[in-house]
Amino acid sequence: MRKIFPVLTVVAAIFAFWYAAVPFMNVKETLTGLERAGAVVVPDNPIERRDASSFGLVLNNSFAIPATYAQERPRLPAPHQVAQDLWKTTVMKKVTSKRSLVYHGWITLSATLLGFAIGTGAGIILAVGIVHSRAMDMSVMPWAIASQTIPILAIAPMIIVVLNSIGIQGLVPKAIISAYLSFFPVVVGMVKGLRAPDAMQMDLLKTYNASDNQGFWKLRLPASMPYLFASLKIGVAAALVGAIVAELPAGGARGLGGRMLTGSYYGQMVQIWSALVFAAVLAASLVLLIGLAQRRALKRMGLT
Amino acid sequence: MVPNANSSVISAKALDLTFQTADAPVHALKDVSLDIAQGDFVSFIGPSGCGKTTFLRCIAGLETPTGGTLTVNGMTADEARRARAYGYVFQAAGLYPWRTIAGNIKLPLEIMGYSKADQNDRVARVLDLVELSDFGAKFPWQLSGGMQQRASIARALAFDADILLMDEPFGALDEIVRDHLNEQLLALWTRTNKTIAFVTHSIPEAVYLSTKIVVMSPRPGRITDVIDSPLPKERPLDIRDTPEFIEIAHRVREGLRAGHEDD
Amino acid sequence: MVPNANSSVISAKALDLTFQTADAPVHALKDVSLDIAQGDFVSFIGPSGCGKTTFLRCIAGLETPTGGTLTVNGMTADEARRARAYGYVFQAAGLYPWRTIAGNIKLPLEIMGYSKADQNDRVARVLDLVELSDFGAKFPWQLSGGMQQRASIARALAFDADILLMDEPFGALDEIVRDHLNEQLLALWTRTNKTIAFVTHSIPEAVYLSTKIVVMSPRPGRITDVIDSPLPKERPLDIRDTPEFIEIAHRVREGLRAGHEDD
Amino acid sequence: DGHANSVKLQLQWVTQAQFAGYYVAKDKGFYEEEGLDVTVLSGGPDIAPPQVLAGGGADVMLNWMPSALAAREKGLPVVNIAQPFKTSGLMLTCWKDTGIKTPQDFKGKTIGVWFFGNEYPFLSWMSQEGISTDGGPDGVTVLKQGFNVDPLLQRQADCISTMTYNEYGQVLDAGVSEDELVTFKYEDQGVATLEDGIYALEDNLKDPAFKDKMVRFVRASMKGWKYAEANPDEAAEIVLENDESGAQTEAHQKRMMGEIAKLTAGSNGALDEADYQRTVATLLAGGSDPVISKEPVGAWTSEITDAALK
Amino acid sequence: MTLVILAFVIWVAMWALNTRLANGPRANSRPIQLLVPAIFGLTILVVWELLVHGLNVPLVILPAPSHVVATFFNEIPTLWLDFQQTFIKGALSGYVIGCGAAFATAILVDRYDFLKRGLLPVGNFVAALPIVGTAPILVMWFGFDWQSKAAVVVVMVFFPMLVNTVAGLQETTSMQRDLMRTYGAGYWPSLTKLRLPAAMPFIFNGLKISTTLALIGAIVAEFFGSPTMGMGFRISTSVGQLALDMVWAEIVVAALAGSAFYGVVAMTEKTVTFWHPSQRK
Ligand SMILES: Nc1ncnc2c1ncn2[C@@H]1O[C@H](COP(=O)(O)OP(=O)(O)OP(=O)(O)O)[C@@H](O)[C@H]1O
Ligand SMILES: Nc1ncnc2c1ncn2[C@@H]1O[C@H](COP(=O)(O)OP(=O)(O)OP(=O)(O)O)[C@@H](O)[C@H]1O
Ligand SMILES: Cc1ncc(C[n+]2csc(CCO)c2C)c(N)n1
Ligand SMILES: [Mg+2]
Ligand SMILES: [Mg+2]
Repeated sequence: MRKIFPVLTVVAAIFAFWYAAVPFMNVKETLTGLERAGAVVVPDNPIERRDASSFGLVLNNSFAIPATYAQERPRLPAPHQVAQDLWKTTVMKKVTSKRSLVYHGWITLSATLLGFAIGTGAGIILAVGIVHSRAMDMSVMPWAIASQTIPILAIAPMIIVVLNSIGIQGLVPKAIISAYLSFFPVVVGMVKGLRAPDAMQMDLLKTYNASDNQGFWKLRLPASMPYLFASLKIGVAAALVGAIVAELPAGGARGLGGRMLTGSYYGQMVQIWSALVFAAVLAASLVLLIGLAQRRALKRMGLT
Repeated sequence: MVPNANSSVISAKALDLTFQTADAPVHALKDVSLDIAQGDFVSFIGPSGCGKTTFLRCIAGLETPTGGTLTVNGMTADEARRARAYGYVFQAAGLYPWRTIAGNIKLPLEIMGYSKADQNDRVARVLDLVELSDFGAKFPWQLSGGMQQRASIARALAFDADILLMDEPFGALDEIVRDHLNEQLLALWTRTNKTIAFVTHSIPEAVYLSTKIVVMSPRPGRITDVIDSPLPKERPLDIRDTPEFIEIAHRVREGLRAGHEDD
Repeated sequence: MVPNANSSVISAKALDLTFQTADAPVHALKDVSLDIAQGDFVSFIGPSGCGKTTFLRCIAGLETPTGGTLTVNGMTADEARRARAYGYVFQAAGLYPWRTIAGNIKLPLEIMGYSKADQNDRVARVLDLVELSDFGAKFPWQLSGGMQQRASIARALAFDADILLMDEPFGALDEIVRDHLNEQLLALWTRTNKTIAFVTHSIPEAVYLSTKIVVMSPRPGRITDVIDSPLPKERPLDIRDTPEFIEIAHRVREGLRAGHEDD
Repeated sequence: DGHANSVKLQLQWVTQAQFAGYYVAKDKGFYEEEGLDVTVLSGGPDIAPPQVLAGGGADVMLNWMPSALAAREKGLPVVNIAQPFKTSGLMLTCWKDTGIKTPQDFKGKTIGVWFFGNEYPFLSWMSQEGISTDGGPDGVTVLKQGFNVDPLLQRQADCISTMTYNEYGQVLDAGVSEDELVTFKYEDQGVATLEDGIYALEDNLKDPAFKDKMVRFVRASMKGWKYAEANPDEAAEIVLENDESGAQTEAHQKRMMGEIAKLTAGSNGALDEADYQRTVATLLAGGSDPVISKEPVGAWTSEITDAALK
Repeated sequence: MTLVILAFVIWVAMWALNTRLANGPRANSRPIQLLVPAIFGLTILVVWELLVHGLNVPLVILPAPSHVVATFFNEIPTLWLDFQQTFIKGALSGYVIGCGAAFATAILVDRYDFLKRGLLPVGNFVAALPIVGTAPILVMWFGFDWQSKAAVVVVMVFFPMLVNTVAGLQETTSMQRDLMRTYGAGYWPSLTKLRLPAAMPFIFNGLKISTTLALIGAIVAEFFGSPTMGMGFRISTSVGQLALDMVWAEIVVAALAGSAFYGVVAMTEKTVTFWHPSQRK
């Protein structure tokens, strides 16, 4: 309760603000629609209204406020409109239906999970290489950082095409783009983690004349676990973003990214909003799940 | 101090060590010669930065001297390290937090390839030795600082090394706990007849424990005094209020102050 | 130990403090009564966790007792804190790394609104007092631990507080440096006639410095002995090898051990 | 072997009735009758079909001729092998109340344009009208239009690009009546360029087996188109079944099919050379930075349609 | 084929060279630390060049680096225009507004524990919103010009900056806070003299993370509507025109600008947090 109450308050405040903002955001289109239907609105000219302030428009046409909450193409959908759409596209549709968000969510999720697995694996391997080889550390690390300044959306289509041309299609290209985003936090975290043992812990092994291999399995790897989990949380959220980005050029407009795209293509703002909310919930659940795994694993390791 | 190859377990001759650092080289050890015989309990005392740790690390083969010779069990220090000739106890317990106390003590045994059964035997034996038998399944953070330090000593005792190198093992503990551990360490030393090299900051601790007290002084790190203790092997804590004890302590303090005044 | 409102700078009566923690409440102070007179140098000694720090924090108004009364300079502890009645020195120097030594000493002066000129005067004066005049422009990490600790004492002296509260200020330093700082602290105390409450783990330190030694014992934290020192105000370091000194030290040790055996 | 009979077709947009002919041909078994195994790959705003073709991800693509000719100049020799769309559906849709009546009234207005190679007909039109496209009171301010009609509805732009069969309908669906709008069809302005042609790589066309495959593909596709023209509602249903996004609605696709049928009506699949010449002329005239700098050679062939229509 | 083999040989040779340099006696000197990554980067370019020619990769899929470099120098005026539009107007203004707002919010959040416990979990949720969904909405709200790009950047950098600053403001040890209490110091002296300076390393961490986010955000937002200039505009339209050399030239600009931006912030960090152990040697 102590934890949930402030969150609920903030959420309530956000909703209140959101509801309050809806009339101002939607008033212009609403008035145009009402005017078409025969209502008298001030001013009665859409161009004047375009240049007028939303605030004045709402004040002068307060009768239109209810209608701002029921627009079909709102600039800002009201929370209940998003909730209704979410309800309609998750609970009311069969999960196998192409109109079900769960169906699209699963498509995105499968690419995310595969990409996350690839990214994490690659990240760990790279980190091990960096920690064990000075040459790799010095050559690769600066470029790994630079690689993150490249806008992924710009090269995603190229990646898809290049993979396509060597016969890789479907889930894998999306997963690779998703992996591209998730590997970086894992590399950074794991390099830090594998280097976490202090000089004394390393010296202890030296007094036992332990091999590098033993040092890795008995010291570096366990010591890196807290870092690994922390970066997995960042990585999984990044993997989801990657999968969604990859869905734009992947064709077929499937998945949550596809929903956002077609929503934007057909001006279905509500559809974008519900896909957004669904994606955020998905991300939060994935992070939560990793958090749970973290708690269990670290507890079993005696680290808490 | 005539070197005697037969009885000397550790023998340093004209040892020199200079660290190359970014700005100026640091002369950490200068012309250090010392012989430690089988069964000795040698304490190193001196102000911070005088090279106590560095000397211990040279013996352990963790640091390579830039001059002089050093033999441990008749080998070079590095060979001795590879032969696992010693157990090393650090200032902080340095137990791995993801292993239980028993698991921590097993660590060197796993690395050295002892059989599973042997590992368990040994863990049980050394846990008993440091009076932690009931705590094998606990994680380090569930124990007090003193208990952790005892576990780390057990870890160094678990395999068959005749030499015990201890770098301020009780530095982080409070005086009462420290007294208690000192008593136990003495008992253990009497029972096992190991050779112990022990670094400390505390004059009473050095005097109470040692058969030989090595006073060092800094810039460059060197030995300024070696005091052979006339105290008997059996030492109750009360011995610290005896005139002999106070006399030796006084001599150590004088030695320290002399070294310090060089600054 | 009859309370005397006129000469008592700090006066605690039947002080009680229980921490509410997640599992069980911790009874940190139980029925603690003590009077400290103007110009006293009082040391608190006792095993870890006996409530030394807690008691000092109560005096400083950083902790609120759950029972009993406490007056500082005739006010409540919290009023005294707001009136800036004392300077507090922590175990670690705790200098802000982004300020120079002079800047660190200026910190309380800035907060208390001293004029710029006054600030500089005072900084110069206390730097001189702790023999750090040449280091005002250095950053903390450029100084040794002992110098940092001296700077933190200077910081507590910079403004006009008659009381100095010190919580193991030399705990992290090596024995030689510590001896030196003890000497300086005594000199400072003689010169300024401040009232000092001083927490320590070290028996020699307590005996060497104090006019009054308060022995505490844990679970629950309480005072088990209060020893008034017969040593003269002038104390060379050598005084520690005198029989009087050893006698008091012995009494403190006995007091400590007695408290410890309750476990 | 199977490879000789498999065709991958890359569309230039998401699944919609704009591509009904191909979905119908597949669904009705017209491809199968020709012994072909056709995969239809849907596109989207981030997919450049020529790139897919170059990468070998598809055998044929649909494309607007400006973009195809640009690819040709960039060294990717694509060839138009059939032109199922006779007429262009591209137009500008403007609010009437902005006072725009003729293209000259664009001056000082803000206009949304699709880029991605489709801006050239617009630029060429504006240069013919003598209107600068760098903003200012005497020029137009050009926006790179996203994928929807909101800029018009929300009056961020005075005019936007629409297709007769899609975006224009979306504007009307938003409650706007046709009286409130003014439209300029590129076709009417004489700057129309050919849309939705079928293109293959020149090198592949040297292979007789591939050529034969294309002949069969075009023949079956045209059969699909003609079927779709005749049965628009059924065609729309077929498109809906093939939509993987689940975003399309029946009403919208049926109307789209109706409009598409008007554009394909005049074509039997063969490219009309006059239309081609007009497209090239428009593009060569295009502003300061023309999409193609010289008359293309070999950019189209009638061989395939000739054989298919025999 | 020979080119491919040559590429392979060069790769192996570079790796051998770098291994020697990295394990050599002067490995910690500044020149070597710059040389090793430079050799690595150069090798990648050479291998890329050789493979593109050796495998006859079509220009419209992957241009050779030499080609990109040529385009880069030929198109400097255009690139400069795009850079101003996207980086100066979009990314930088959004960065300043976003980080500034996050900073102010962090101070507030830090003051009121209730806000902290309420806002941070919600913030983490909002931070997970993918840009692909938010960009079209913000373009619709704020128009086609740089304002909407700045808005996207604000949304992207706000929460990382907020979380870092809040964490930083809590970074003080209880001893440091107690010291302020012994001086009877109020909220503002504690904030300006203790908590803000102590938070600086964290604040800079947030600022550094935000640099790359800002650039990526501004570029990607242009995919969803823009005036006829800007790096994202150029990238998306050039893909349509198969001008891949131009696309890569813009990517080079993005990488250079991003690295430089990061570098400037990192350098500022060095001077501001000179006192932090990670900055000393
Ligand atoms: N790896 C190193 N590189 C450079 N200088 C070093 C290194 N290790 C130690 N030193 C320096 O060598 C000198 C001796 O250090 P050492 O740690 O042996 O002192 P010590 O007597 O153990 O001190 P303490 O009581 O503080 O532990 C010091 O001046 C120290 O700064
Ligand atoms: N804020 C707190 N909350 C709960 N328990 C506390 C708190 N502060 C101290 N304690 C407990 O109160 C008891 C007394 O603590 P205190 O720090 O005063 O001991 P101390 O004598 O200063 O010990 P040390 O010598 O280790 O510094 C201990 O058991 C400690 O765990
Ligand atoms: C980014 C982008 N913009 C425009 C087109 C041109 N185009 C071809 S089909 C079609 C759909 C019409 O409803 C449109 C707009 C494209 N291919 N990609
Ligand atoms: Mg040391
Ligand atoms: Mg304490």
